[in-house]
Amino acid sequence: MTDRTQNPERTDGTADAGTGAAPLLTLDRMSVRFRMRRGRYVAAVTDVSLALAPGECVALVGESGCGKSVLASALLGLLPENAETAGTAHLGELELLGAAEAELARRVRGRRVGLIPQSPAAHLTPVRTVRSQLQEVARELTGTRGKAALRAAAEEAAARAAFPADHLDRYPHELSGGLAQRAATALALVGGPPLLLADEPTTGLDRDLVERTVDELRRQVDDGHGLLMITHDLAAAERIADRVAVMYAGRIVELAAADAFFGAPGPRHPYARGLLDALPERGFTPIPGLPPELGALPPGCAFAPRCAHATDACAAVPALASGVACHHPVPAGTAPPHEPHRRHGPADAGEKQVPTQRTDKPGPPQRPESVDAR
Amino acid sequence: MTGLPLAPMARMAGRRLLYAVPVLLAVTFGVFAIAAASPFDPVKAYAGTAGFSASQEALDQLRDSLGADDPFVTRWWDWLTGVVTGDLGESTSMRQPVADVIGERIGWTVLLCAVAFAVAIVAGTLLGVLAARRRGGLLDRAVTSVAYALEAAPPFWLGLLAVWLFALQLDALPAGGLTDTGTDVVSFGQVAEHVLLPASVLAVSQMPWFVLYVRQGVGDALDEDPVRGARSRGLAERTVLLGHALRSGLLPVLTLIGTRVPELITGALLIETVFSWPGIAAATVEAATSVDFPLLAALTVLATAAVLLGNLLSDLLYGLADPRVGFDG
Amino acid sequence: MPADSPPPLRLRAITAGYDRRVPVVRGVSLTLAPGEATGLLGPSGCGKSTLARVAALLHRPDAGEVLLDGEPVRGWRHRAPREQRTAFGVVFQQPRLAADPRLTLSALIGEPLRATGRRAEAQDRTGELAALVGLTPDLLARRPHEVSDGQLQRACLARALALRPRILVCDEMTAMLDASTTAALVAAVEDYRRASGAALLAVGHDRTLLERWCDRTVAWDELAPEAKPAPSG
Amino acid sequence: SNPDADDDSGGSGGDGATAVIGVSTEPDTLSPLLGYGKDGNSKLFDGLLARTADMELRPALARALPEITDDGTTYTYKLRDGVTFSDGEPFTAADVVFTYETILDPGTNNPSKGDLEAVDSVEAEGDDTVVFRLKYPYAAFAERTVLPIAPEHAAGKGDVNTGPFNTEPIGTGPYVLDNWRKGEKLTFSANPGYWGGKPKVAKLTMAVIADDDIRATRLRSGDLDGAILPPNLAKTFAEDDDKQTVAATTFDHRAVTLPTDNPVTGDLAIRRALDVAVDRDAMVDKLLEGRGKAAYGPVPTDSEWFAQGTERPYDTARAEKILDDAGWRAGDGGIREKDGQRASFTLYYPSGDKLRQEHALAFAGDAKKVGIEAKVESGTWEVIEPRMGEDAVLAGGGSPADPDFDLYPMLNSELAGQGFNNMASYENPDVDTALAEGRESGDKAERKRAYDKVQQELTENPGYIFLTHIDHIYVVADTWRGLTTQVEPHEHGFGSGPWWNVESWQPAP
Amino acid sequence: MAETPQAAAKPGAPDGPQDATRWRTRGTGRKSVRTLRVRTSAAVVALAVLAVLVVPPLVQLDQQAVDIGNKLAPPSLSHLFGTDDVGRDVLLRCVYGLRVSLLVGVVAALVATVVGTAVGALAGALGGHVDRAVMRLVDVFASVPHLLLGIFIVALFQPGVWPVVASVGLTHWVSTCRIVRAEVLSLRGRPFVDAAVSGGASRTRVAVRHLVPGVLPQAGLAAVLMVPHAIWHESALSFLGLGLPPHQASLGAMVQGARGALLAGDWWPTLFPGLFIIIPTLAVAGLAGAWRERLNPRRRSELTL
Ligand SMILES: Nc1ncnc2c1ncn2[C@@H]1O[C@H](COP(=O)(O)OP(=O)(O)OP(=O)(O)O)[C@@H](O)[C@H]1O
Ligand SMILES: Nc1ncnc2c1ncn2[C@@H]1O[C@H](COP(=O)(O)OP(=O)(O)OP(=O)(O)O)[C@@H](O)[C@H]1O
Ligand SMILES: [Mg+2]
Ligand SMILES: [Mg+2]
Repeated sequence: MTDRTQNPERTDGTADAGTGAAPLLTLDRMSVRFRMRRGRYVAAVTDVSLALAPGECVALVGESGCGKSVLASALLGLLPENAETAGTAHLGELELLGAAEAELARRVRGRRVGLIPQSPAAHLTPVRTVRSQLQEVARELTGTRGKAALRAAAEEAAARAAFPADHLDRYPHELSGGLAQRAATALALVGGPPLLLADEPTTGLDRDLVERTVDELRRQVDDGHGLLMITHDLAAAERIADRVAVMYAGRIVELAAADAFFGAPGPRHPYARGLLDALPERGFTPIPGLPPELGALPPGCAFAPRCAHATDACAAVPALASGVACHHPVPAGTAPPHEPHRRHGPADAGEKQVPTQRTDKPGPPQRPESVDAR
Repeated sequence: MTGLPLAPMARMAGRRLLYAVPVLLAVTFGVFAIAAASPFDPVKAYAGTAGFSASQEALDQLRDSLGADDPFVTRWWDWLTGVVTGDLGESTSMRQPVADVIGERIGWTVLLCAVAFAVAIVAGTLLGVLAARRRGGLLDRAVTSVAYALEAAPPFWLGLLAVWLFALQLDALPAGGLTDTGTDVVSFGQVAEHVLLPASVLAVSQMPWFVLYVRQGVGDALDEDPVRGARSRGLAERTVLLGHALRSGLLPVLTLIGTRVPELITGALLIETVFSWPGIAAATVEAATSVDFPLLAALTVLATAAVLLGNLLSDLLYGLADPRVGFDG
Repeated sequence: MPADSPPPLRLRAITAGYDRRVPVVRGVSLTLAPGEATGLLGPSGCGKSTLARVAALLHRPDAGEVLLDGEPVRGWRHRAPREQRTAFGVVFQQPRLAADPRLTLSALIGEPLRATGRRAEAQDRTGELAALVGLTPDLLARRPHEVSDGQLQRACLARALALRPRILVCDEMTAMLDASTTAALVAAVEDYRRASGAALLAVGHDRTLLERWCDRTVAWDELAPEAKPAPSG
Repeated sequence: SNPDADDDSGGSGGDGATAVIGVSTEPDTLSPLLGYGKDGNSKLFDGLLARTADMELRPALARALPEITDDGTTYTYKLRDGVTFSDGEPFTAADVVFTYETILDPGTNNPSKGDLEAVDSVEAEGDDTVVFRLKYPYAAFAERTVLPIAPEHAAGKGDVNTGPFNTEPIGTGPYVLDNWRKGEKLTFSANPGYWGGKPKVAKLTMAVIADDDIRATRLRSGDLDGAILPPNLAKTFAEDDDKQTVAATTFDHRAVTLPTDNPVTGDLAIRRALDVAVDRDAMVDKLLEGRGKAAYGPVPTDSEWFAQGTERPYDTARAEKILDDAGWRAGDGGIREKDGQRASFTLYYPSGDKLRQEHALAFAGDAKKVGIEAKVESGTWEVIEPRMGEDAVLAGGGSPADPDFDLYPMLNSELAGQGFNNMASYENPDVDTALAEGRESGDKAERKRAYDKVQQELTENPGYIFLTHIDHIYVVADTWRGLTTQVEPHEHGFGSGPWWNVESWQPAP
Repeated sequence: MAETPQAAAKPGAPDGPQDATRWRTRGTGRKSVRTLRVRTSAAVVALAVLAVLVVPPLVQLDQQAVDIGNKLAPPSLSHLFGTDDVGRDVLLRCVYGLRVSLLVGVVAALVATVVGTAVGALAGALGGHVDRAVMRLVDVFASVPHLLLGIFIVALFQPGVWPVVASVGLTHWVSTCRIVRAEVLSLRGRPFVDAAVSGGASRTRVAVRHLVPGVLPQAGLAAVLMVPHAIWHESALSFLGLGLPPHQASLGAMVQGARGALLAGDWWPTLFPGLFIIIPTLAVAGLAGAWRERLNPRRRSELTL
């Protein structure tokens, strides 16, 4: 595992964004691990390199527990005390991972980097109404003063996130899951940060709301903000993202343009393909095997134990080369798994997602034979 | 828009008012009972030192005239019926009507306790937040150690120390009384100057609980997701501490407002003695040991009322502070 | 399963909410047939979770009736007999809030067994359930804040299955999960249902998923003709 | 009751000196009818008689000492003319009669009415003569008439037990009450119309400070002009140039009761051994910082009533010999035994009284040295009282006015076990006879002989081990000249201390 | 939260992803200090317990031995802590006093905490009418001024350890009770309680397994505070003349009894018993603090003893 002699390939940078502007956020071999009892470590994020340009949206997808949220937290310095980081994450000139708490608190969070946390209900202060929390953020971040102005600011932010105004005076525990999600989105949008980290911003929302939220976020991106959207909702990702980063066991295993990823030629990493195949509108079959234990990763490719294509070569960690980190990537040009997908844009905003036609009603998904990883 | 949930608050207050009646009955009855069961003898207490040399005949006469031989239930009932008709009875130990005894002194006790309590709550909360901000830091360790040490220090002892330091060494504050010993004029300035030391000592003696509970509550809240959420939004550290961590960790502190009232009264009782403060609390011990039933009952009612009010206040406040609790009590 | 057996769960004209004056759920009726999987779709904030809580005997409705195996339910929460409560396996919408932060995942999963006095089984069954939902052993010793939301949701599913419920109520169980994990958990649920014949009420927003998963998918407005439009439109 | 109601004190700053005195307790009442000032020096009131610094009786409201007739059963007082109460009303014989009759009235809750037990009737003869008739001859009766006189017109109104006169007194005395803020202080100002002349100290404040240490601190901070202090705190002012220490000799004794019914303390050998085994001088030295005297009986060694030659020197060898001779042999743990009886008893002291605690511990320490164990316990009087019959108590008392006041209730076998009288249940027929003689005889020499006999008997059969007589110590600012004290009793309220005659203080030049 | 990050707290562990990676942590590495403190606390507590259990029976010295000739002797070789105002050895009395004070403090704190937590959890968990009735009963207890009850109890019996313990324990559970109840009220509406109810947990089980653990830190804090508080309460009773008899030296009474000596400049009879109260209190507080941190699920993983 020490064979990483070659310079890590500078991943494709900002080319895809088409703007040519300097990247907003540049991650270079960023890693996060958690110190556990008895000197053990959990490697939640490993050697992630990624650049995000203004006006670009990268969707970060991956199996649950692969380290997406940890990555976002690390960028804001919100990791628990037992976390350790390595590598760098530059936000313009500022290196985020090593930045002082005061710096992050005063100048970065909310102002330059916004976060829509996962589990929004848990991240709201339970003893204060949504309105008071929105007004507070407005006061602190935008300097809005005066009762009326604050009310207006709060209501405007709520409206942007489709949070119903008549629910503003509720306490977090009186909100439904979707309402809490919208409240969290509203809170993150108040400061208008150039970079937005959205961790599952669409959970708990119905289709209409997902689209409204996604469109609102896309509007932000089109205004020149950068968006790192962590999501399981591939339809939403497809609708908004310029590029897709696929994460597996803490590493980025594929980084591709969204059209290519969702349309032709489709994903090239076996895990990414498996992920798409698991969609209910597609095969609805889970990737076999258990998710890896981040505390005891196998040497080499972490996906190998679950991979049908695995060979001896997989005993070495594959580098991310031309957008995919795999010793046996699906060659570009192989037939896409399914019909082409649409890109985002106003034109198709109203168009409803057509689920995969099912000729006959399939039984419930069968549990695949698990590949014993151990 | 919605303002305070006045209706449920009013309902709760009303309910408490109703419950206050049986509580008061129970407490006064209980106090009459234990006072009667106690070995204190009202006659000996009345006689004071004169009792040591008093003749048996004189004592018997006194016993008779004080009604000391009546069973306590009778005395309680007499007292109760008297109170209903607006007669608080006459204090044997003070040789005065109870209403006069209390009327003369209650104001000063309320003043002392109110100032001390306000100081204790505000200062305690601030110190607690500061300590919680950096748990395990120097300030935290200093504040918590002092808080624990203070909790072990009886108020009268702190009082002596304070008098020694502020009145004697620094000559900054008067050492006791309501006004300067040379004057009887009760002016605002005089009282303000004189209340400072006793109130501070009382406040300091009450502070450890507030400090440590705020520290605990805020410290725990700081580790939790809501604070993480607040931080991620870019709120200033102060806002995070006061607006989120403190708000979440406030519940036990509000509870303390109610539960510390008895301790406050106990503290006042000692502080008033030490600082020659002309309040009512100091009379409690005398009323108790001389089994001065009418006065004792009146003082108990006052203490009970203070406790019930404190509890009501804290219940109302925590219904407001934590909507999950509500106004159900 | 005999066709004439009474429906395991039947909600009749349920009106429920948090303030009697403005109920959230109005006059909703829903029946789960034996062994049937019912998907419930509805706009966000319309009252699905509330209804799910009513169905699982966790929230007392203001009006209406809940019939369990044809028998009207008389008490809710602790007033309901334990057999009635444990007939349900509930996966809550927000795993972070639904998990006691003090319990390790394995304690969390085994808790229902311990609570019902089956301490002896707890150890083995926890391992079994963890494997079923795809939780690796290293996660079992951790506490909720040390795992990802998806991992926690898996544990919550395992907990819901611990007592082998006759009726599963899954409130947006898969909202937190990636496609593959979703498929895996749905497969786990279906495995269980096949083996036990349990009925399922799956609440969700994803029509595709629910249609693929459930025997029947109903939309919220079909349940309650007079229901007002959802607050969030 | 409004605390700032009367404020005529503002002007007094200019025309006279003020004195602020720290006292440890405040009176329950200021009404003489309920016992206030019954031993004189009440400031607000005068009695028919008063005492001089030497405890001699002198006339006050009476023009002269009483005329005693009918074998000592009739006392006739002629009253002073032109005396008015502070409200301007004249003082008459009716007020005297009112005062004494009210006190003796069964409805009046005056616990010390027993002091006047001998009185049969009080009558006014005209406006200026009062005649007391006694039930029996009582040599010490005149001493009782230092009792303050209350005005009938003011004190007669309202309930005598709880009426306003208790807190708003009117008297003929050198001072009038300005304000009494309970728990804080009492302020007095000089009575301009005082028959004895307006006092120089125009304003007198008694600050109520219960705690000795706080009192000392406030005295040091200049807040007080004078205060009573325990010896160890008074010592800290010894080097202070602007403070003078005034020690009052007293009749205030500390003694250990030896209950007759207890097999150990009732044993004559134990009693006599203990009597010589205690190191009284060390106690005076160490516990009282030298401010006191060794006590061999209730009468202090420097009193004219003291029976010379009854001092018992500290002599452990003698104590051991007495015990050995009586058959108390060393046993377990150094404690003696006799016929299976361990020489061990319990000694109570009233909890909270530090000085008595120290005496008790010192006593126990001394007793242990000769093989007698005194287990020291504390308790409230309520705890102690029922046990006084079997357990020893560290008692205190003493009244200087007349030896009868102390000796009779303490030693008379008739009073054994009655309340706090004769706590040790002392029984000695010779003593009983001598006490009666002393009480009834009008002849001083005869009385002296009788009381000598009593004191002699106490050396033979000590029912109490007297330990010390305690000086009362007052520390006063040096701004006053010619401070004196009276010989003080056990109880020292307002009337004791150098301010017993504050009305005649002179400021320092 | 750390203000400044620390670079490379540890070299990459063998099983870390990169041996050569430089890891930084935002923690401040205060753990070692904390560990040291916990160990010191444990040592002090152990020492105190040892002193209390072993010294008195072993030494067989008479702590009452009065020697007024040698009163207020400053610390010396024969009396390490000096002597008090009747010449008793301060060190010896401190050790005996620790025994009594710890007994009073710990037992009273235990009583108050156990009763308070049980009643508070019961009222909070059941809610409704039970809660109201119980809480009004609690009000009755809270309303009798503590010291008053103490005076009556002590007067009713002879002054001694048990009346004092009773007078502290019987009144002070009220605050614990209310704190616990409030917290339970707030906890019992949380979704995880729903989950437990649905999992078949009985009321008791919910209370014991889910609610009480949540309030233990608060209750534990009250317990720790109760120890010194009980000690002062006892000394307040002796201030009013109702404390323990002299053969039961108690630290609180020693401190309070030596005020006069302190004013006269003799510091040792005050200082040493004062330290004997404060140091064990701080040690117990240190241990309890560590225990509370262990209860905090988020800190637990960091703390090792
Ligand atoms: N504890 C509560 N107190 C008051 N109102 C509540 C409470 N819980 C939920 N509500 C309100 O009830 C309505 C329905 O909530 P519910 O959680 O049932 O919606 P839902 O259909 O599950 O929505 P979602 O899809 O967003 O989860 C919402 O308007 C919500 O704000
Ligand atoms: N405090 C912690 N201590 C130890 N391990 C942790 C901690 N927090 C997270 N982890 C582990 O780190 C990994 C990444 O967690 P993360 O929350 O980033 O997952 P995720 O990709 O966001 O998953 P999901 O989609 O379920 O939210 C998980 O395996 C989790 O178990
Ligand atoms: Mg996540
Ligand atoms: Mg919901």
